Amino acid sequence: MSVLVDGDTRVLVQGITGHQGTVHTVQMKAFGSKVVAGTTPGKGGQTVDGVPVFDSVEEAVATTGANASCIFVPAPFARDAFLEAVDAGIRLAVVVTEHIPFHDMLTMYHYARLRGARIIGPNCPGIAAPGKAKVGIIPNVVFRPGRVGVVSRSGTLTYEIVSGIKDVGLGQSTCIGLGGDPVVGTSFVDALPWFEEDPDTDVIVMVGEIGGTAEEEAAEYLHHHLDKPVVAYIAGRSAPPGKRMGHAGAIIARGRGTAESKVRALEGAGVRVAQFPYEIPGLVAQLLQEHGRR
Amino acid sequence: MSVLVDGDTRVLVQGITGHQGTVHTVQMKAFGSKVVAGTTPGKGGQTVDGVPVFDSVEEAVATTGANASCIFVPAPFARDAFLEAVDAGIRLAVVVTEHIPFHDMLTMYHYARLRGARIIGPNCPGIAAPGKAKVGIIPNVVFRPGRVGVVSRSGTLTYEIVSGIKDVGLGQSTCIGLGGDPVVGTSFVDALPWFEEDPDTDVIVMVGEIGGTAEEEAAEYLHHHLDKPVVAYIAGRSAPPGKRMGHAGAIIARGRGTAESKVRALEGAGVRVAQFPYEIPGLVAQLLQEHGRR
Amino acid sequence: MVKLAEWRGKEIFRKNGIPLPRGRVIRSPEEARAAAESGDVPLPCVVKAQVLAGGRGKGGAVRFANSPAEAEAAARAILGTEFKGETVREVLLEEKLPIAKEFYVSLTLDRSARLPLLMVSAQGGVEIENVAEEAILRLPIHPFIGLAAYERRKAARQLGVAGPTAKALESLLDRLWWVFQKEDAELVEINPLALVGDGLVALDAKVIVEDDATFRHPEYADIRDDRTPLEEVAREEGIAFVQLDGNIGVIANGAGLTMATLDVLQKFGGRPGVFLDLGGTDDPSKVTQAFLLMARAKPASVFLNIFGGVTRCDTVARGLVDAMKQVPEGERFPLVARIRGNNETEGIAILRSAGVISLRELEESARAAVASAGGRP
Amino acid sequence: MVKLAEWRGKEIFRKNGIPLPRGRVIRSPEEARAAAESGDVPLPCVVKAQVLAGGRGKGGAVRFANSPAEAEAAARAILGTEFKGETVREVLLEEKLPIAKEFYVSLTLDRSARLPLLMVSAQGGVEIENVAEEAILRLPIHPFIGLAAYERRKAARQLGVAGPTAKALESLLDRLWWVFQKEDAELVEINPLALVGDGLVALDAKVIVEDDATFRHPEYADIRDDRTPLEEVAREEGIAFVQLDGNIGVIANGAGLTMATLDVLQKFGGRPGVFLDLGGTDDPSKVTQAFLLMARAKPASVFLNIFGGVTRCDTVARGLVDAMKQVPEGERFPLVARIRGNNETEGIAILRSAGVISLRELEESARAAVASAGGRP
Repeated sequence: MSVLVDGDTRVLVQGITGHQGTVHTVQMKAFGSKVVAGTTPGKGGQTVDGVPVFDSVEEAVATTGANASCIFVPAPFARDAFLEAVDAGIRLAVVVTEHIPFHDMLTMYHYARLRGARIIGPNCPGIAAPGKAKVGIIPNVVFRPGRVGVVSRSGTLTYEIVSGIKDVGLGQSTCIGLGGDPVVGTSFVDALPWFEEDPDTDVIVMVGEIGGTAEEEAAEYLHHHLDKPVVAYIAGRSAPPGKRMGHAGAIIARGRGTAESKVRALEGAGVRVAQFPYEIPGLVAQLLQEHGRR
Repeated sequence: MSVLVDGDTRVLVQGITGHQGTVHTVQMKAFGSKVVAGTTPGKGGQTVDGVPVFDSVEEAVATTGANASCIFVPAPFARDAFLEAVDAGIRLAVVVTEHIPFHDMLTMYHYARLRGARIIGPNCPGIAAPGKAKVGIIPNVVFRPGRVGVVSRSGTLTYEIVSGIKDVGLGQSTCIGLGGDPVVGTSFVDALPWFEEDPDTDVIVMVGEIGGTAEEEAAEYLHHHLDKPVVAYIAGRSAPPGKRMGHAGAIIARGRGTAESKVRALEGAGVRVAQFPYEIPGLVAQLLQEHGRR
Repeated sequence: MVKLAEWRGKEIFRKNGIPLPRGRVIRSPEEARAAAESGDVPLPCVVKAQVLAGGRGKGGAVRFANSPAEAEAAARAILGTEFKGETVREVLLEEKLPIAKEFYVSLTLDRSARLPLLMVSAQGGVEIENVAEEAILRLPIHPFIGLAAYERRKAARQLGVAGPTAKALESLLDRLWWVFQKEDAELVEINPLALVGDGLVALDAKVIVEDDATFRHPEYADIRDDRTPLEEVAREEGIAFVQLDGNIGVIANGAGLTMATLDVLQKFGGRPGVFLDLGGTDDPSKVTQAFLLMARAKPASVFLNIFGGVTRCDTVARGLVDAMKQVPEGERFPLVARIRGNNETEGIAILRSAGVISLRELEESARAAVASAGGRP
Repeated sequence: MVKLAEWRGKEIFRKNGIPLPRGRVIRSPEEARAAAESGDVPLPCVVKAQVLAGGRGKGGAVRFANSPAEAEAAARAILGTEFKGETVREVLLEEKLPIAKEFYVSLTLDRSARLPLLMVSAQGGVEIENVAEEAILRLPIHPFIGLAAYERRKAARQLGVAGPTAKALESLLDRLWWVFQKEDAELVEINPLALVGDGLVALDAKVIVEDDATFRHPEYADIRDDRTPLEEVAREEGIAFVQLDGNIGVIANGAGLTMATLDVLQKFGGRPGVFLDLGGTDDPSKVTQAFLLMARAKPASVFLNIFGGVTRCDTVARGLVDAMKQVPEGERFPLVARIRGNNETEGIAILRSAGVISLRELEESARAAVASAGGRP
């Protein structure tokens, strides 16, 4: 077991002939993923590292049975690429593309809901379950199979933390990078239950950031629903207050969204909160011991 | 048990102060329905036959716990009335209003799906379960509690047929009039499973019309899924071929949509098809006997 | 359902940036000559009768002209003639283009899926019913999304066009989708869509807009050229009026009941001549109006079949008896009236005492209606 | 995030039919006089500095004028001055209206619900943060539906307006929703929205459009008045550049890692002065560019913290060593470089041999960076 992906995941890479698409196709295959198809309109018939390229997702799915998509298509075309994937029957899309306008993401998110599809991202590193499959761009080198679940809003900070977990001799069950854009397809409250239900996960590491209220909502959820031990870290305790949305943004949050608010909420829900990322592996080990898992 | 409505149904009448809204509020109450609220923007505070009128559905639901809406609002405003109901938490809407543009209905239908709501109609007579509740406009006089389920695309023809069932000493479990507009919220294939699952229904009467392919789709469904006996009637065997959608409409149907096509499909699915409406009660009685229900 | 004439459809296309041949609609032969002389319509040109019926090409309603004089002559030959029952009041003059290929595109509604449907075929210029299934691409369009770029690319692959032609198609489909939505259309069809050079041109335009959406489109309210005067009166009253080829008039409320009534009448050998469907209503004033309207169609007999929901049958019966008195002596006809619902016994009694045949069952009522029509050849 | 000046926001409002005071943007005192003299801007009028910062009223950046001479004087008094760090380059002259009441309306994004959010309050003219929760109506708007009529009616009830004012509000909100979508806005805010007679007028306009959507809005590409030259260069390279008040330069890739780096630095007493976030990339050429950009900010020391995903660490290290050589002798600074990922051992070796402090752990690296900054006051 793992979360969202497993050995049956058949990966489609949308935008496979671009630089990122090609590089990460190779990396996903090296990780052990079944990358079965790629698409780039107009480049059907080519191959990338042995993976057949199609003009449309419909053909790719019909020919190869792809059931998850990793989207590298540039921002102006990402919305269309996602719609194409969903209409072709894809129910899991990892959107790596950054700089997608949030108005486009609103359409994508609500269309995904309508069609019963799941978006991870955008602007995210994706999902990896060591020994099973990777859909996304998290470096292969940070992983080792194990029983720590990781869910994060960050990119490289996730690599850092996952790598730290490996360095102390532990491993990961599944790691999901949700992305930190204003509108994300999957937030902590969506993803935490998957880890709760995953029999291969003993402890959950949750990596948040200042801004938004996703961590506060996660704390609310954890308070009521979660039994597994959780270690959290919130990046940006020292950062100057963000002003991204101006006054109207501030009023939505009304005092939420700061590091203090998030830490307080998580601690109130019984979560062990690390002050610095390098404290996480130690806390994970400690919780595993407390819960008799090690 | 009954289908969609029961003794817990708390009816909201949207457009209650209009002629139709008022008349049918009285009728629904006489049938035994709990009509708990009405809305007409700007007329909050009035009452209609003792039913309190509110300015908004949100207030009506909050105050009265209404959980089903009967919409009489004129066509230009019907889409908005429906959206208001769904956003206020209503999950069953009977849209009596006729002449709603199908482009508006497309929005309503897909928004209903997105929000998990159910539309009966538009341009429909609604639902009635004798002894329990009525949401709609089917005349009270045609009903008597019993075990015949009726589902129909017609209005007055349904009254005629339901009345005929009563005349031979039988009664109805639930009767649903789906409406015959180009885009309906609920079609035969949606409604038939409800009757199949309803323990109070022994036999199903299905009343179709020429045009569209809803009956053919129903036959397909019945062929594979239904165990209860079904009597069908298709109105319009003698009518001149409809040309509503011109060439493009004809090609969608490609020979389907005629009375012959529908009758053939239904008979192929093991359905007993009446040639004329007055044959229905006899066929129903006969099937009940064959199935040992009477 | 409001079917727009080709030139009206093309006006909408033009406003929305769908490429068309240069042309003008004219209403007199002199105008045709002037349009050709001034170069408004380049020569050679096509001269097309503006009627709603199909088959204009074979029927002589499309002609060609190489000079202003020929244009005038062609217009004169067509204007004022009857084509399949319609009088030609307008003629469209358009430049004749060098056509490399003819395609088909349309947007309509897929009722079962409750989705708009884009249909595209490389076999244009023939009626789409005659095109093989597998030669037509059907793309359901989600109304919350519209026509996505990937769908437009797929349409281009279907037509086998690439490069600037594919771009032209994608832009055209986008505009066509806009027209379909904005105009509350039931159908927008371009057949043929012509490949001219590497561009695309809509040679024909079929636009059918929804009657029910006229509250958003007052501009369509007066486009009713294809109705008889009686049909027009009926429409204004909100009554469906359909002329058939028999002699019995049928009045009923609701489409299903009307059709069932016709079915039963035919079973007993009756030939319906006109039917009026009041819709779901049993409003007595509307029943009365329908009766008087029916009288103007001079039926051999009338079969009225009303199921009352709201109104009591005696009220409807009294209105009907009053209406009968308004029909002039010499124009009266036998009436079989079946009125069911609340207080039906009283209703039947009132009608019978006024000399109307009033029975309870549909079967016996239909028999009586057929018999009374036969009684007056 | 592109914050538009009031006058630009109002230009968008005007194009979309949102009612505004009559007014003109001017760039010289003489223009101000001319606008008042010609009646383009009726008197008395308001003279407002076009700066992005709030609090203009209290800060003397809004003045009043009763004559063309006063308008000129007011413009002269404001133009060219500094307001909270911004130079006033434009002034907006507007008629002064008889205001009966001030309301608040805005559209923004509710991140948690993933829905646009309409906020409406009868308490306008003050900052919305200072309005009590219960005095604000929040309406989530579904993007597939838009602002429904019932929601607009609810907004009117919230403001306590009826009749023509309610109609005016409903129409205004419809247009505001259109602007929000069409302009790819993060925020459209009217505060105050003034009741004048029974109509409504937008006295202010705050429009913030999305950086990410500039591919649809080339018109916003050159509205960058509020950036320092270094910030502008960084933006063109796609690098987030933020100036703080300390002396240590921080370069990292990814927002989370950058923030974590700052957190750790501060723990050990370091004061970050500038930070550059490369985004998720570890592209060596971008790392090098960032390093050279950082050099121009003249930091006391630089802490570079890169987690490599795609590129090997030795490649990044070599690029960095080359870049160091491009910094002029007198402007060099201590560098602590932490590069992790593939081939990190080789990377560390390359850096160390070039005299760079290169450690594996974040904690010890941060300590070293703080120490090296302290070595140069």
